[in-house]
Order: sequence, then C-alpha cells, then structure tokens
Amino acid sequence: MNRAGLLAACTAMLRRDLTLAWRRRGDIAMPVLYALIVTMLFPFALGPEDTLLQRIAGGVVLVTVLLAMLLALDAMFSSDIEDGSLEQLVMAPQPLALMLGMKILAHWITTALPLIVIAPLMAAMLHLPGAVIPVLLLALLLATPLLSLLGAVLVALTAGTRRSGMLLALMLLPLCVPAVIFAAGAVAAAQQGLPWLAPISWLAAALVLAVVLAPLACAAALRIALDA
Amino acid sequence: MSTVQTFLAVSGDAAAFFRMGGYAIYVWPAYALFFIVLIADTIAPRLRRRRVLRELRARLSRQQARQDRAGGNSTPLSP
Amino acid sequence: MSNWIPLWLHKLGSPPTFYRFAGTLQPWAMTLALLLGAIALYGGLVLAPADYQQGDAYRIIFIHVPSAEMSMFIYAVMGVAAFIALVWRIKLAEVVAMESAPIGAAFTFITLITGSLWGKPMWGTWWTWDARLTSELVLLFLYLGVIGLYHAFEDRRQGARAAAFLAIIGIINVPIVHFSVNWWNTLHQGSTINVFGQSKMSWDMLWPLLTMMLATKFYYAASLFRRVRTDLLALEGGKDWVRKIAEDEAKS
Amino acid sequence: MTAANPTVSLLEARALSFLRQDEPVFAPLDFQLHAGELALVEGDNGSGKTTLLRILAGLLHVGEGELHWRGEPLQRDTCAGEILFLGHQLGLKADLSPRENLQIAAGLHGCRDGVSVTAVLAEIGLRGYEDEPVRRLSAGQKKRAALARLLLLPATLWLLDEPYANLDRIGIALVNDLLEKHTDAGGAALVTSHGTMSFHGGEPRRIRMHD
Repeated sequence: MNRAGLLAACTAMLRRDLTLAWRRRGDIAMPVLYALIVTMLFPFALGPEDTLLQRIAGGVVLVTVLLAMLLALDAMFSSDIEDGSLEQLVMAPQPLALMLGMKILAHWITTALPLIVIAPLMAAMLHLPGAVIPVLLLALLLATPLLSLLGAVLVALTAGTRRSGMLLALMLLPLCVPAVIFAAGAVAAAQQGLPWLAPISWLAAALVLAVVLAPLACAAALRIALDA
Repeated sequence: MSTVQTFLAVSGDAAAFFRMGGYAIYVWPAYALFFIVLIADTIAPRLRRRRVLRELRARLSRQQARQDRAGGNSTPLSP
Repeated sequence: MSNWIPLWLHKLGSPPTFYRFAGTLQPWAMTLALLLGAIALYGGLVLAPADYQQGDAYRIIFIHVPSAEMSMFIYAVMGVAAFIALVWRIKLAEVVAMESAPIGAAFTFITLITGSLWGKPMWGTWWTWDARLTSELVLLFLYLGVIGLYHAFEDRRQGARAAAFLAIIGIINVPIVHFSVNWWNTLHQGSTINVFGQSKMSWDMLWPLLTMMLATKFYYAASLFRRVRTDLLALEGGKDWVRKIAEDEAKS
Repeated sequence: MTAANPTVSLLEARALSFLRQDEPVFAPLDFQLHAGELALVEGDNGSGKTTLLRILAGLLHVGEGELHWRGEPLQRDTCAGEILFLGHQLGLKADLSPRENLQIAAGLHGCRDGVSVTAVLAEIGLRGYEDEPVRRLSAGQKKRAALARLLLLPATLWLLDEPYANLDRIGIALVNDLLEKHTDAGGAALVTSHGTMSFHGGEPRRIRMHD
C-alpha cells in the first residue's frame, strides 16, 4: 500500500484547483474586467484632472483590487461543499490546514495574480507616476495574499449558510482596514518621496503571521461549517 | 418670598438647566439617544420572551392533541 | 477535557440552574442600575459645575465614556464566552456570547453617536478619522458581523459556534486597527485632532462618571440575564423544565 | 494493515445518539463491528441513517455516547486514512474526468498496491469514459466513478450511504462483489440501504434505526 506523501497531496490539491480554474477560464477574467471597469469610472466621476487622479490613484487601485477579490471569494468553498469533495478532503489522512493552504494558494494564483498583472494598467489609467508602480506592485503582492488568507477563514465560517455574499463583505471589510492602510500608505509615501519600507515591512510581518495562522483557523472554521 | 417669586426662581433655574449653556441641541439628543437605545434593548427581549412562550405552549398543545389522538384511536395510521 | 472545569461552573452552566439563578439576580441588577444611574445623572447634570473650557457640552461625557467602556468590556466578555463555547462546547457560554453581542452593539452605537454630538461643538466636525473613532466604528462592524453570522445559520448552535469564532478573530483585529490608524494619522499629519484635552477632572465631575460606569455594568448584567433566560427557553424548548415554566406562566 | 486483534472490535458504538436542536435524531445505538463483517443500516427515510454515517466518518460531532475505534476512543488521527466514506454527494468534480478525479483521490489518500487508475476504471465498467468530464456521464456512471475509489484507495472500514442508488442490475452485483472481496480481505463495511440486497457471504448484520 502506498501512503500518500505530504508533497504528493499538496501537488494533487494545487493541480486540482488550478485545472478546475483553467477549465472555467471565463471566470478568471471576470474580476479583471470588473476592476478595469471600476477604474475607468473614476475619471468620469471625478473629472480628468491629472493632479487629482494622481493623488487618488494608489488608493483606488488597491480598493478596486480588494473589491474584485471579494467578488471571487464567495465561491471558494461553495462548489466543493455542494459536490461533497470537501467531505472527502476533510477525511483524507492529510493535515487539513495544509491542504486548505494549497487551496488558498490556488485561489490567489487564479484571482489575485491576474489582478496584479493588470494593476500597472489600472495605475496608468489614473496617471500614477511610473516610478511609484513598483512600490504599488510590491504592496499588492503582500496585501492580496493577506486578503486571500483572511477571506478564506471568513468564507469557511459562512460556508454553512445560505446567503453569504453581503455578510462576507460585512465581516471581511473591517478586517481589511489595516492591510489597506499600510498598502495605500506605502504607495502614498513613495509618491511623496518619503521612505516606504516601514509600511511594507508591517505588511510583510502581517502576511507571515497570516500564512501560519489563517490555514489553521480556516480548517477549524470549516469543521464548524460541516458540523450540522 | 411669595409663591410667584419661588416659581420664577425655580423655573429660571430649570430653563437654564435645559438650555445647557447653549449646548442643549447637542447634550439632550445625546441623552435621549442613550435612553431610547437602552429602553429598546430592554423591551426587545421581553417581547421575544412572550413570543417564545407562546410558541412553546402551541407546541405543547399540539403534542397533547397528538397523544390524545393516539390514545383514542385503536388503529394508528403509521406503524 | 471537561474534567478541567470546576464542578460549580458545570453546575451553573446547566440551563435550568442558570435560568433560576439569573431570574433571582436580574431584578436586583436592574434596580441597582436604575438607582446608580439616577444618582449619576443628578450628579452629572445638576451638581457638577460647567467645564471652564467646554462649558456644559462636556456633560455628554457622563454617557459617552461609560458607553465606550462598555462597548469594549462587553466585547471582552463575549470573547471569553466565545472561547469557552468553542473549547468546551458549553451551551450557556454560547448563549452568553451571542446575547452579549446586541447589547454591545447598542453601546457601541451610543458611543459613536454621542461622540459625534460632542465632537461637533468641540472640534467643529461630526467625525474625524482618528484611531479611537475608527476602532469604535470597526468594533460596531464586528458586532454586526457576529450578529449577522449567528442569524445566517439555520442551526442556532452551529451559528453560535461560527459567530464565536468570528468574535475571537475580531479580538485580534481591534488593536491592529487602532495601531494602523495611529500610524496612518502620522502619515497624514493635517487631519489629526487632539480628541481629549489634557485637563484633569475634578472630583465633582469624576464621581458621577464612575457611578455611571458602575450603573452601565449593572444594566448590562440585567439585560444579559433577561436575554439569556429567553434564549435558554427557546433553545431548550423540548426539555421538561421549560415545559413546566411554559405551563406555569400560562396559569398565572 | 496492522495485525488486528480479532477479539477487539474495529468499531464500537455505546449508547450513541445525536441531537439536532436538542431533539434526538435517532435513539441511542449500541453496536459492534468486527473486521470481516458487513453491517446493514436499516431504517425509514429520516430515521438518521445518513447522520449516523456522517458521525462515524468524523464529519459530525458525537452528540452523546461513545465511539471506539480498535478499542480506543475514536479521534480524528487514530483512524486517519482507515475510513472511506461515500455519501449522497459523490465528491467528484464535474469539470474533471473520472481519471483526474481518481488521481486526486489517490494523491490525498494514497493508493493500494499494484492498482492503477486505468485498471480500476476498467474494472468498475467505465472503460472508454476515462477522460470524459464527469458532467457528461449518466447518474449511474457517476456513481460508478465514485465507487471506483473503493477499489483504488486503501481503507479498512467503508461507510457507504445508499451505494445501490442509480445503479443497474450489473452495477448492484458489482457493489455486492466489491463488498464481498473487501470483507474477505479483513475489511469491514457499513452500508445504508432501504432496498433489499443479496449478499452472498452469508446474512449481514443489521443495525435497525428506530424512530
């Protein structure tokens, strides 16, 4: 009998979710389109003044990416619960937290990464200076996994409920405040020529903490959600 | 002191009290809100308690009725 | 695991015992709350002198500060009860945590509105993005999230466990929000306002404030007991002791 | 497999019950299941068969009573990988093919010696459908794809919830065959069904759910 190794289980999990996302490529494009459209609305709403748009560009891109991720977050576990794959996953002789970590990673790759790829375009639409864009990307690279991890815990908590969309937003947005503050703070600091390393390191510290704790919390939350 | 004077003095005090040094429109709504919210918080569970008990009694009488039926009827519908 | 908990806690944790216990204490707590509240109001609104800087507007402090303190105190109680509920699966702890949330939300709401009513004459603005104010707002959202999550489940006990989990996550969040908004304010220097003046309070002002803080504690106890009793009746609907209560109340 | 002491039962329930909103879903149950045994859980709709299986699978928290696995209190890690559960929801991703689904299952649970995914799929009667998305299979074929996990994954105790649903006569015979081989090899199985079943290896034990 071949016991399943940890590595094999992790790759199986990751490959499964990535294949599934690839089979439904259209869904990946949705958050990206949403983010582009929202970004496009800002100049129309506020007027085409360069200085104003430049000032708000960093924050707008961050908040838009956050909301776009929120759109895709809801579906993280719902199909797995419907078809019973989650039961099989919970019963597998593997650490559930690690498997969920893989799931969160796959989710980040399929929803956040495309958003990060188009972030420079969104920033350019709002005339963010080119020199600030690397800082924006760095902030996004640290803030989006943080949101995926936090979001996964909350999605797991709402997994046992019928109507979860608005509730998820109500629960997640207060938790995002620090991430938004530091990510936008880094971009704003870079824009003003101030040192931006401090907020970035706070983000990184929070991310490290979340990488360790969030999968465990997510596993505990899922067990609560299944227990009925 | 005549009663009229007393009344004037007291009502003058009261008027000053309710004027709150010109901040009445901030102070009194704050206090009103405090009491309205807390009274609502007191009443809500009372109403709920009444509803819960009513539902409980309805459930009990349903069970009673079912037992009476089962006792009186010699051939129950389901085994 | 349950051997850990002392026996009396187990006994008190049994719904019928707590129902009786809370029923005895509740009127006393409410009486004390009303009495202390009346004394505090008299002391605060009538006896205490006007502030030499803020005039009479400062009198909002006698409800604002106790409410603010209660909003955090109740969250702490909810967090502890939530932890007990998750670890030992004690039904009473679930009920205490879930019934604390609406009371806490009420106090948080009062804090925000009275703070705003106080801020307008003092700083000239209803709202400022200060760390305290923002944390309080986030706290309100957390309370609402806990309440919403609890009611989103069909199974009440499962909902209580999920919401308890959220409450514990929130405990970690509030200090982080406070810290991050403080940091944010140093970045945006222009918008900071010194929220509380550095004036030392005189005893005439302090004692009504402390009395009101005590009164709100007793109010919370009374309200919580009443809510928990109701909830226990609903949750334990099938049990004999609840039936007896329902029948007794129908007679009277 | 660990050499099992034949006197110690594989799975034992003592006064097991489950409460939903404080109403017992089923009356307290006592039963033992030894290696090589097959037990049939019988009961009407709503009598708690599925709930029982979900408790045994560790998905639901034990309400009251005790559960023992090989003489020790049942915990998540004591029986990890030894229990295989097949529920109403088959646990198949509709967008993946049976082959991919099984490969993932093998990745998570491990796989029996000398068994390949292709061979298992052929044995279960899905030859030619290996690479078709599960979405396009018929209900019976989906059931077979889920049952293929029984052949592929190592497990001592099978918990099968309505394994005969949606299957044709050949499929039913196939399940009976699988159960017989499994119990002969020292495994055990708990099967819920409201239909009758013809089990060749003698009369199965029956666990009756009272309402």
